[in-house]
Amino acid sequence: MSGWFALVTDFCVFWLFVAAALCLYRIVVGPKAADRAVAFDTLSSVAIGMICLLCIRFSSTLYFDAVWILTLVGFLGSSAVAKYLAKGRVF
Amino acid sequence: MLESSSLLLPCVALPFLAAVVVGSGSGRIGRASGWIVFAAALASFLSLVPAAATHGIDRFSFPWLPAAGISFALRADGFGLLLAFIVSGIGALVALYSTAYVAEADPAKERRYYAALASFMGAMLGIALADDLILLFVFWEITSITSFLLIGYRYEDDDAKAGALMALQVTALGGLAMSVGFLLVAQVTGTFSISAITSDPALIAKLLASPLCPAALLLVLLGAFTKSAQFPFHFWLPRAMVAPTPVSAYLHAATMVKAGVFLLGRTYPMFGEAPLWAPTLVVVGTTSMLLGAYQAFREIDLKAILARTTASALGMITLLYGLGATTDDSLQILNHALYKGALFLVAGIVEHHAHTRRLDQLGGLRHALPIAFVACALGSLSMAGFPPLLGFVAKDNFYAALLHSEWLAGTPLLRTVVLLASLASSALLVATAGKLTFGVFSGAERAHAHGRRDEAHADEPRVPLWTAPAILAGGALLLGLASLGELTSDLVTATASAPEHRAHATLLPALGWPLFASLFALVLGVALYTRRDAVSALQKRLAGGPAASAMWEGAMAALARGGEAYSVRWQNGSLRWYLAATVLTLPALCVWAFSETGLSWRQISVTFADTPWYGFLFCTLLAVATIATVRARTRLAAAISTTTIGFLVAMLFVVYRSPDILLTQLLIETVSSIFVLLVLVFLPAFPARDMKPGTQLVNLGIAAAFGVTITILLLLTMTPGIREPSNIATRPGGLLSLALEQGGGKNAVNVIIVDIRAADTTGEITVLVVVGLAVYGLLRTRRRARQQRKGRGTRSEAA
Amino acid sequence: MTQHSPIIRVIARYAVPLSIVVAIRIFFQGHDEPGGGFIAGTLLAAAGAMYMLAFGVRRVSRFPWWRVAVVGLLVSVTTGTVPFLLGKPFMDNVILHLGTVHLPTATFFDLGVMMIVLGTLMTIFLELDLERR
Amino acid sequence: MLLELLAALAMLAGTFFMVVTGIGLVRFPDVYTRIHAAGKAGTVGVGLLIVAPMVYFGPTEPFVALRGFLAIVFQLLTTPGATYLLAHACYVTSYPAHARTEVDELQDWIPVYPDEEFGHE
Repeated sequence: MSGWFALVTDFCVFWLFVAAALCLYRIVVGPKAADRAVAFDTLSSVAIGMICLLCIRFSSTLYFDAVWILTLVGFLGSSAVAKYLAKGRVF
Repeated sequence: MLESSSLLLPCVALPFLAAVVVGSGSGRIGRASGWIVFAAALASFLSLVPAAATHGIDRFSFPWLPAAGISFALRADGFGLLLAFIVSGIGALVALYSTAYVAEADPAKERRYYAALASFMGAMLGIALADDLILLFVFWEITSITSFLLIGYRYEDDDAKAGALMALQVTALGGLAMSVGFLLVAQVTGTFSISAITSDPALIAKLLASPLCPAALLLVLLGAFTKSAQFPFHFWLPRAMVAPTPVSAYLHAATMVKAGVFLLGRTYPMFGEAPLWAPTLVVVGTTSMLLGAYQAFREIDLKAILARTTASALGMITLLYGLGATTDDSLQILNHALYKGALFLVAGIVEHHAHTRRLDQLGGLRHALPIAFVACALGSLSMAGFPPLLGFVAKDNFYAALLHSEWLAGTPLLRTVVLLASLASSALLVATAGKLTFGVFSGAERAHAHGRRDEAHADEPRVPLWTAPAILAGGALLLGLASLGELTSDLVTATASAPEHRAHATLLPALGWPLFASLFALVLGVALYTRRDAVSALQKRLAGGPAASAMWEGAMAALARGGEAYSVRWQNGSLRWYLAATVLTLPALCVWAFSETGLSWRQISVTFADTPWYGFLFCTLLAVATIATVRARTRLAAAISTTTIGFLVAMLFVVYRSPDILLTQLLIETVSSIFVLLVLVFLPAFPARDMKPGTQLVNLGIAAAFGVTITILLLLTMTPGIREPSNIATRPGGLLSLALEQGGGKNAVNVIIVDIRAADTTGEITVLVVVGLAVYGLLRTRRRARQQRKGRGTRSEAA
Repeated sequence: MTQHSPIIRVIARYAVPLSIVVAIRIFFQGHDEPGGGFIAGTLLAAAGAMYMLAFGVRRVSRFPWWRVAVVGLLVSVTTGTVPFLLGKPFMDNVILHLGTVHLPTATFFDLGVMMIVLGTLMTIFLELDLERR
Repeated sequence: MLLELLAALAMLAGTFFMVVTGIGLVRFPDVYTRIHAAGKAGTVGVGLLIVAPMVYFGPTEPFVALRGFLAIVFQLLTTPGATYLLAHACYVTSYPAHARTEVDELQDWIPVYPDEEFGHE
């Protein structure tokens, strides 16, 4: 874990925060629910990225399972909202 | 374990066994249930004989709750045997009487009657022989319950229900108070066993000296007074007369009401010398004696008269206990049991025969019911206290005790009042006895109610009906005559509760003031009887004042109204109110806890050295997301931003290195967002216009209070000094190593959940299952109800 | 009921079995790495939700899910009381060495937890959905 | 050393895409364009960011590579699906496209639901 690599990781983590903040802006403002759903989906992708970087930063693979679950979760969340918007019911 | 192979246990257990047999029996037992109970009562009666024969005290004890020092102890001393004999003897007679009296179309109802009667008998035997305070209390409560069942036997009509309920409320209240009294006594003396306390003067001294003594005494007395229908609680007894007559005879004359007085006898050795004992008992006894006699004379209904006279006679016995006359208290109890039982059963025959109990509609039945007439005459004479009956001897002893008691001598004013009250009530009793006997049996045979003359003669009272009263009345006469010799005195001394010297119960008492007093009472009574119309006219004019039972019902109604008002005010169904209440309790509790334990937020000292910078960033994002949720205009927006909060919190778990919870949080967040979407249709739309500024401020306040409290709590847990050593997991005996050795797993979190603290998890998962079943059950029943309504709706439209 | 869009049905056909495999993987790695009954149960419930999202509720709603929860409770409680009956302290853990694998009995307790979580969540999903109809 | 270089490259590229998506989300006028931007992050951004730990932990913990690969495949499987569903939902509930859109090829293909009841909540 050489010095410059840690620096790069931190730099990337910071910029992921910026991306997350932008997504959050869309969630807060988003005129319609659909926008918020999209932002929510991107937020889950940003979260996956964040976890990967933090795995590297803490050099432990314990959190790697969360990546898998976040994918499933992100998909479920947005498709449920999409179906609700389209058909008014979820199942 | 069983100390002696005495017959005490079977004696108490037999009636309960009979109750079970009769209660659970199928149709074919039907008519025989009465005879089974009779046999059980007789068996108990006979099983007591060996215990009485052995002069030594017969004991039986079995460790029931060794941890609490409570044992199932029975002890047959003289006094206990007396009540036990009365209970089983009169029980047998009443069972016999009931076989003819209680003829029900539906055998199941009859079986329930006999089951309740048998279990009552068992409980009364338990009270008589119990040697353990808690055991006595248990049997006491059983009698209250079975009396409720028996009074409310004809539950179709409302008076029975009301009367039964009132009896239960009053006696249960007394029972409760008494149990607390017993606990206090046991607290001071350290033992529950009655014989141990009464036989050890040191314990008694300790009890009397302790500050708890007055409280314990009053509580126990409360139990006794409610059970024996003494002055403040006398109103339930007349109301309980709606019960079938054998029940009235058995419960409310011979046994149950005696339990209260019996308790006085049992607790006299303990509380006898207590300063409060004498005055309370004398005052209560005298008032209930006089009040009972006065109201008895005014009554018209046969059983009401008898109920009032019972209260009066019990008042007399309570007065005697107040004066400490425990050498011949058994004489009074025995005498009252005999004559009152006989009179009640006669009243039953009269009612059975003439279908009415009102004196003004009765008369001239001496030809129709000759034997009943004889029994009633003997009983009334014994009540009035005419020689040669036992009543005369009892009255004479009563006046002797009254005049010779040192305690009364100390207060001349009270002594005269008590004397006058006794004379008045004795006279009234004599007059009532006269009214009772002559009113019913002598005089012209008036047209009975409903004019069914022919049918009245048809049902000559069957044999079991008149045998019971005859035996009882005969007993009163025989014991009276026996007192010429020494038999009665021996019997009385043997069964008295604490005989100092040999009681002398003789039909020919020494000439002296007691004799003159009782003779004077007789003369006054006869005079009163001859002028009874004038007296009752006077009584009518004096009538007034609220009936005690009305006051009691008023109190109960007020209690119910109060409860309802409370629940309407606090459970008013507004979700906001419930939420606010729950949320506000935490800050309130914390404030109280902080003030108690001296903790305060100033002790928080948390360094931010070891928190990585991205922790802060996540927190800022979290704050923004929370504000988004609050400001959301539509339900879906709020739902999505809540899920976002969940995600950001999950990210914090990564920063603070806890993978297990991270996975759980993510999954739970998704599942709950799906739940929200499922029910979004039902949630009320967000209020189009904003809430009034006032409510917004209130909400803000509540939320702020909650938030601040949680922050302080968290920061306190973070300060090093307060929480446990930081290496709780990693130190040698810590959780990590523990998980590895015993749990066989490196992931301590999971091992803890599943193995080390598996008992807690079992609790939690049970809650989870219950939640699942609740949702399943509730929604399904609601849907079925709605479908039925819809089904009915469409049909009605179609129709 | 084919009005579910084909796209989601295709995705679900691959995603649901994959999720189930991962859930089982997480269940068994529970003792050493992060995982365990609770997480596996919720993951299975999520997979179930995805299935219902894609293929509708008809086939799933016939299965009595609340019984799964009750059986799960039975499994957990029996795992707890069996050592108790054998005289060992309540909920004691016995490590069975089946060949190379060492299987602590607590795993059955974990299995119970998983079944309970799965059963409860699915019951709530189905009931809430039926409620809307 | 090489691994760290590769991982760093992957991280930087992944983050670049994420930030681009973020900006896209904020600045694009209507939902359809935003969905287009979101598509990028969900697939390429995440893919690259997952590659980083796979590469970094590659030799020491092979299992990470397998799970990483599985995650990428699943991500590529699901994210386009999710974004499609959202777009479809918006279109059928006639979510207004931005004024400047000229061509609407789907007009005659996908029926637009008439009722407005649970549309743009």
